[in-house]
Amino acid sequence: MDFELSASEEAFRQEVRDFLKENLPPPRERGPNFLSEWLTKVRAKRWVGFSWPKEVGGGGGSIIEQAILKEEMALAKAPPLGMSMMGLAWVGPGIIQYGTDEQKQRFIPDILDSKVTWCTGYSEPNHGSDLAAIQTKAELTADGKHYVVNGQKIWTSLAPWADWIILLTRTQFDVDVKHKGITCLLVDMKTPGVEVRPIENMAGDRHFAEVFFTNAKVPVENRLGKEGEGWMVTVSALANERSSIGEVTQLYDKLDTLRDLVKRSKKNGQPASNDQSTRRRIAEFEAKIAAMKYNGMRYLTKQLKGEPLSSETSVNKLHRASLEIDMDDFAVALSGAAGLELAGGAEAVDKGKWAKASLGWPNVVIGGGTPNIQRNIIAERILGLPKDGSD
Amino acid sequence: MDFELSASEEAFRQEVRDFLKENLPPPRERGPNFLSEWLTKVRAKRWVGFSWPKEVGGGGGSIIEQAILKEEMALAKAPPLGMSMMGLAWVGPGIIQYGTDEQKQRFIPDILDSKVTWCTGYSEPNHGSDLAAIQTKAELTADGKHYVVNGQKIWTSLAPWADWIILLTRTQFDVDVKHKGITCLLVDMKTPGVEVRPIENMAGDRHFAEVFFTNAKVPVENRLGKEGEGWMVTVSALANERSSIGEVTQLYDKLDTLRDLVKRSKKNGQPASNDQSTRRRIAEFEAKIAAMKYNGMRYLTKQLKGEPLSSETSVNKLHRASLEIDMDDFAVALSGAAGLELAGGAEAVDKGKWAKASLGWPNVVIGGGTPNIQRNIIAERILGLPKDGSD
Amino acid sequence: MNFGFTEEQELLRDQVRKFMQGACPLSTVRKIMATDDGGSRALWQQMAELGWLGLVVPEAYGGLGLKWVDLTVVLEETGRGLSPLPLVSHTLAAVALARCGTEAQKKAWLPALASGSTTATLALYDEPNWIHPDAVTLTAKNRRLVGSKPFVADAGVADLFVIACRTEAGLSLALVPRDATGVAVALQPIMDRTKRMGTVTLDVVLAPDQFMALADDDLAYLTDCGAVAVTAELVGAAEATLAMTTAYAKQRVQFGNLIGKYQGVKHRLAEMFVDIESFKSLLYYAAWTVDDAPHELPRAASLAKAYASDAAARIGIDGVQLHGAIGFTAEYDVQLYLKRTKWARPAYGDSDHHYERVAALGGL
Amino acid sequence: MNFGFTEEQELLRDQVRKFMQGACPLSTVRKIMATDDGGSRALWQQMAELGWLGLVVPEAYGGLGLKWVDLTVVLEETGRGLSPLPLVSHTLAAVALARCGTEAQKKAWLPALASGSTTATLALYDEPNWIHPDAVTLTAKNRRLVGSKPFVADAGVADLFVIACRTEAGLSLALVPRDATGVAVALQPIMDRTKRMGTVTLDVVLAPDQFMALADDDLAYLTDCGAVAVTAELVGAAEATLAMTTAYAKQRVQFGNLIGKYQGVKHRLAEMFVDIESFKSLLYYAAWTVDDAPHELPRAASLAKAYASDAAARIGIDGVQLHGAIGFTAEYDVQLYLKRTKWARPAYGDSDHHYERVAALGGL
Repeated sequence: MDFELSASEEAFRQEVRDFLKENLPPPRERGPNFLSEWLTKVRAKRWVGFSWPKEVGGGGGSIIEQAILKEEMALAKAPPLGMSMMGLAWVGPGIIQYGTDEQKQRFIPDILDSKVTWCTGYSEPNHGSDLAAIQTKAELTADGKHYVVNGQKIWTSLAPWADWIILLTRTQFDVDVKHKGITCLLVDMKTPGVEVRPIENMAGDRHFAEVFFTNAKVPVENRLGKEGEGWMVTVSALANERSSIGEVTQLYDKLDTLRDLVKRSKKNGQPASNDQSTRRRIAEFEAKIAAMKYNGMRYLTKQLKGEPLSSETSVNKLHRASLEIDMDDFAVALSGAAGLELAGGAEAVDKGKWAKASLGWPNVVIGGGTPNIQRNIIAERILGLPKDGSD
Repeated sequence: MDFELSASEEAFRQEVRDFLKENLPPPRERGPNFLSEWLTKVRAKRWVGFSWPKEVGGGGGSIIEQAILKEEMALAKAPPLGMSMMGLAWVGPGIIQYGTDEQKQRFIPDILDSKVTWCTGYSEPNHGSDLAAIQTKAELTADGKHYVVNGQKIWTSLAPWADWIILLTRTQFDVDVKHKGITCLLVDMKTPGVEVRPIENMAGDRHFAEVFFTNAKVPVENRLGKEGEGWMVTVSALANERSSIGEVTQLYDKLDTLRDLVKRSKKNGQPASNDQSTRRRIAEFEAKIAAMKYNGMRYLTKQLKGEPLSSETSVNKLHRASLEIDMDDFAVALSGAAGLELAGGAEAVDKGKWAKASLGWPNVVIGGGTPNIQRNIIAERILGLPKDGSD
Repeated sequence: MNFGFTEEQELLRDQVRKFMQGACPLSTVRKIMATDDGGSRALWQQMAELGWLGLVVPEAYGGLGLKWVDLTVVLEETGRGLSPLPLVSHTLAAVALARCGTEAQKKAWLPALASGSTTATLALYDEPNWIHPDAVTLTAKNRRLVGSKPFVADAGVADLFVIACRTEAGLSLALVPRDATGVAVALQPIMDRTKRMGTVTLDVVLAPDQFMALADDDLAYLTDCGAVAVTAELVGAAEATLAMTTAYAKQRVQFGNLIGKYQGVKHRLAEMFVDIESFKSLLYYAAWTVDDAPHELPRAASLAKAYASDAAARIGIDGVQLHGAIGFTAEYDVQLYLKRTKWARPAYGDSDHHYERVAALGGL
Repeated sequence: MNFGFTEEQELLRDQVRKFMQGACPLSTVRKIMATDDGGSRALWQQMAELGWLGLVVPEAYGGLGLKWVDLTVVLEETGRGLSPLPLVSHTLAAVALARCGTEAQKKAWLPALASGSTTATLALYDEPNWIHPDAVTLTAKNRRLVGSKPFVADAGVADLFVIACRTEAGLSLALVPRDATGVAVALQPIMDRTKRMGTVTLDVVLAPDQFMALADDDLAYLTDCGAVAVTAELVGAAEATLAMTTAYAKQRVQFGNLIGKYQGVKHRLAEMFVDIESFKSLLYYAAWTVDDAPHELPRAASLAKAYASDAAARIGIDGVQLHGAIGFTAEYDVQLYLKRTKWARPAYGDSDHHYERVAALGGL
């Protein structure tokens, strides 16, 4: 067991730090062209698609280096490495693994160059978490040149701004198990018959949308993988989530802010930092975040050794879900009536950011598979307990 | 809404108090004959089987009076009203409802006079909480005079001391639903072929036992209800649990003891009564106990109005389960290393009573139907959610 | 002994429930939420005609002279319907007048409050999370009240502010009409738009009869009444959340089964039921003590509000979570209840405050 | 960076696990529990021969000179097997000697501890639930130690007591052989008979070289080492509980289904897994800091022990509860683990102590 980095890893960390020092001015000093210049620079460093093979234009970076890169970026609160979050997280790796050479040439450079952004069309109205139950229909035209898509997706995040969507469709309905007969298509959002309707959430944001498909024609060469193999393509893509190092850094950062709030707050007429239960809550948050950190390192070590990761990542997903709900809610409760005020309120705490965040957790908690689903995954895949329901 | 008692109810409470003042000396002053004299006296008052009809020798008391009686007895920490707990709680009411005149004459007076004690043979090794799945077999002899019983019961509390057992047996195996084909027998524990093997629990007590039946012959006149009606007889008997007024009084009493312990204890070098989280835990216990009290009164009021009680009693059962586990465990944890010492330990807290009690909760928590079963009962019977499993 | 409601009370409950369903359903609530001041004169007038605005005001002053147990019945139903109307703050202002006012003050104000011709609100503490006489800091000197009162409930629609302050005579309640010169009201954006709060800025000289003495006991009593009222609305709101979530669990299919078949869902719903039943019982007892055993009120109110504050906040969050993604869309109603539970948690004392008080009352 | 074990460490783990399964299975543990002193000389001798008694003792003093990460591997497995042998207290006594002893004292005692010819134990605090220098109250004057030391771990089998006390020079550790005149040991009945505690009564004059200076830092370090060691055993014990309970859920049928099919059971088991994984990770980091980043030890040890104390106590209770009635019979093993988790909770600081320390270290 060794928590020191090797000399070359330390050198890489230093390289990232030097880069950030030189290229990341404080927010107030950033000009209108800052973001595009930033994206060009990190692309030139090959830090976009850092872990992707060099052949497709990625960085070919190691897992450890990737963790270092994520950690330093999060510590510096740097802008993202590339604008297509979904493209970099899932679509790109999916195309690299299952795409044709033409698809790779057509899609990968645009993702890396932040020219094209992607969204993911998985969930449907009647089976949110049960992806395999999708009903959106894709029919091959008689000439075999197009799929005609009809159906509806929902909870598609970033859809209002995305250029392309990776779409799960059903090409076969008479299947013995629902995971069969699913086909994955890459669809231009400007295709006639594709309509986006944003959904407002309880915090007043519109990050998610419904996407409707009405006789939308998708060229057959935009199918990713073979017909009927869409489930495998998707599962592989979703498995591409790496360690949660960056998340942990963000949570530590949030914990610092929360500690700072405690130091500034009063409770029952006394400094809140004297309040025993407040102190304990903060320490409990720290314990969970630290557990995520070292859990992540253990799982990373497993990967480095080439051992297959089972579903251990669900452990950190559960911690993250509870932290997402509890930390903001704690901040709101700590501040009593003032905690309820939103931005613009005379007594609003930290410009209402905690109040707003306390309404925003479902994006993370439900979006990534509900906690109950994570518990089932652990119980069934790790502990080997029987499946529930009549499946 | 009115929490005052009527004049006659107040008079009854006074009567109970006067009786206790006169007939319940402090523990040290109680002679060797105290208990039998006590039992004779409360029997003479008709307070044994207080709610049973007068025709069978009961007290014919009202629900409110019964609550008053239980509360006053619990407050005074009086001995029980009669020695056959099970006989008074379940067997007697069952016989009154389903028994023949002969059975009533034969069994009821002995229960009321504390001459005969009963135990209940419900659970079996392979289906603890799933009573309807029992396999203990009763076959009618060719002459129709006896049932021959073979099988095994388990978790039979008080079995080592009981004179009689109320026994669930299966008289028919080829049934479409498992609740059918069950027959209820009243069995003398001295019957040849009945063997009791006490079970030691983790606290070192032997309140429970396995009971084995090997060709035990039970006269057919000791069948309670008709053949195949045993499930109905049992369900009615178990439904005879009344409000939990006495329990609440005991819990308040325990809370007082716990508060007293807090006042005597130190934690981190300071009086534990200054410790904020300790104070909050005590207050949370009080809130749960108070909730049980007023829940009980609401449900009692429902009964008084003649409204059918659904499964609301599960609410208090869940509170009681958590209180049983948490209060003792809290006391143990409060005292640090000293909390681990049992009776006789040099530093043992309150002669080790909390330590021992902290190992005794399963008697209550599991015995009365596990918390998960109570949650299912509420979810299915009150909220109307579907049954789980493949039932 | 009778821990149930009378037939009259059940009729009252039906009446309020029908009013909420008919005149003020959630679609109407949302319209009121979208207004600037958060009010609806028309609906308020209907409530006034039904007598609910003076429910616990003595008959001698134009009220119905009913008890807090009756009020509880009304508030459970307004809470169930997530009423944005200022019934709680208005009633508390009336209770403050009835308790602290002189005969002349009561005669001057209570009939107007009972009839609804004046809408009032009560504002006690200047600190967002401190329930204590020292948390009243706004000060009047020579009857001139200068400063601001934050977190004033229903500030957008009140005509009369009953405001706790300090004067040369000690703690007092000032009666400040909204239209007095030197009174300015700024509504604050808060997460629950059915419970608008505002800041009242003051530079106003009041007449002697616009002050009432406020003993520490009175302040505690009014706070306890507030805790009881908020808890009563929470019972209705939590039951509505449970009902919506249970109904959803009975029709939503995931992985081939109704989600209501999974114990992960069933058991959480059962626990919600356990909690609601429990703080409801604690509430009923507390409501009874207001009129019939006031010496028991402090402990009873604290037990009820402490239990309800945390349990309801959990129910609010889990109600959304069990709905999955649909639950947190703005157009779905369950998230409105989540916001209400967050609003109610600190109102008149959070669980830390009330459990601490229970511990102290228990001799610790 | 490598947050995993070496091949040697995995071999060590296998060796200990096989030892526990072969030489000290639970049937043997129960036999040792039934003895008066709680010991087994034969098994202890086997452990000594395997080198485990001097695992972290420097090679210069006859130990293996390994690190706390290695010790953690051993203790996870002894915890899994619920070992009643005094490995933790013995190791802590050796660590105390290695840290606080003079060269002469180390030479005099450590080889005997490493070889097992002397069995030692460490006794720090006189208060049952206070981790602080002031909680050391036993006092020696003119080298005469009079009084008693409560809660001494493995007091039944130790030959040498390393006892914290106050002397004219300040906090000290006294080296008291069991067979010295004026030493009496009384074992106390405690709920976990695999972790016997006793009271050592003393009226004994010691030589100057039987005292070692104990700085506040040393006391904190030894307490942290204790917390790490106890947590390591808890990882094994909790994993054993989870394994037993999972296995039971896979074979027990209730209401027509394996109970492991019900989410009420599945989800609780999944949460046990989440907790164990988490305090295990915290533990590994803490164990690493002992040798490689001692300035990080206080926070790391507190995070691990705080999380483990409460999580394991819950796992102990739920392990029994999920078994239903069978789980709390004396003959079933899962209840032995419940008792161990209750024993471990206060040992070297409970969660209140450690979370408070984490808060303070975080600047609150």
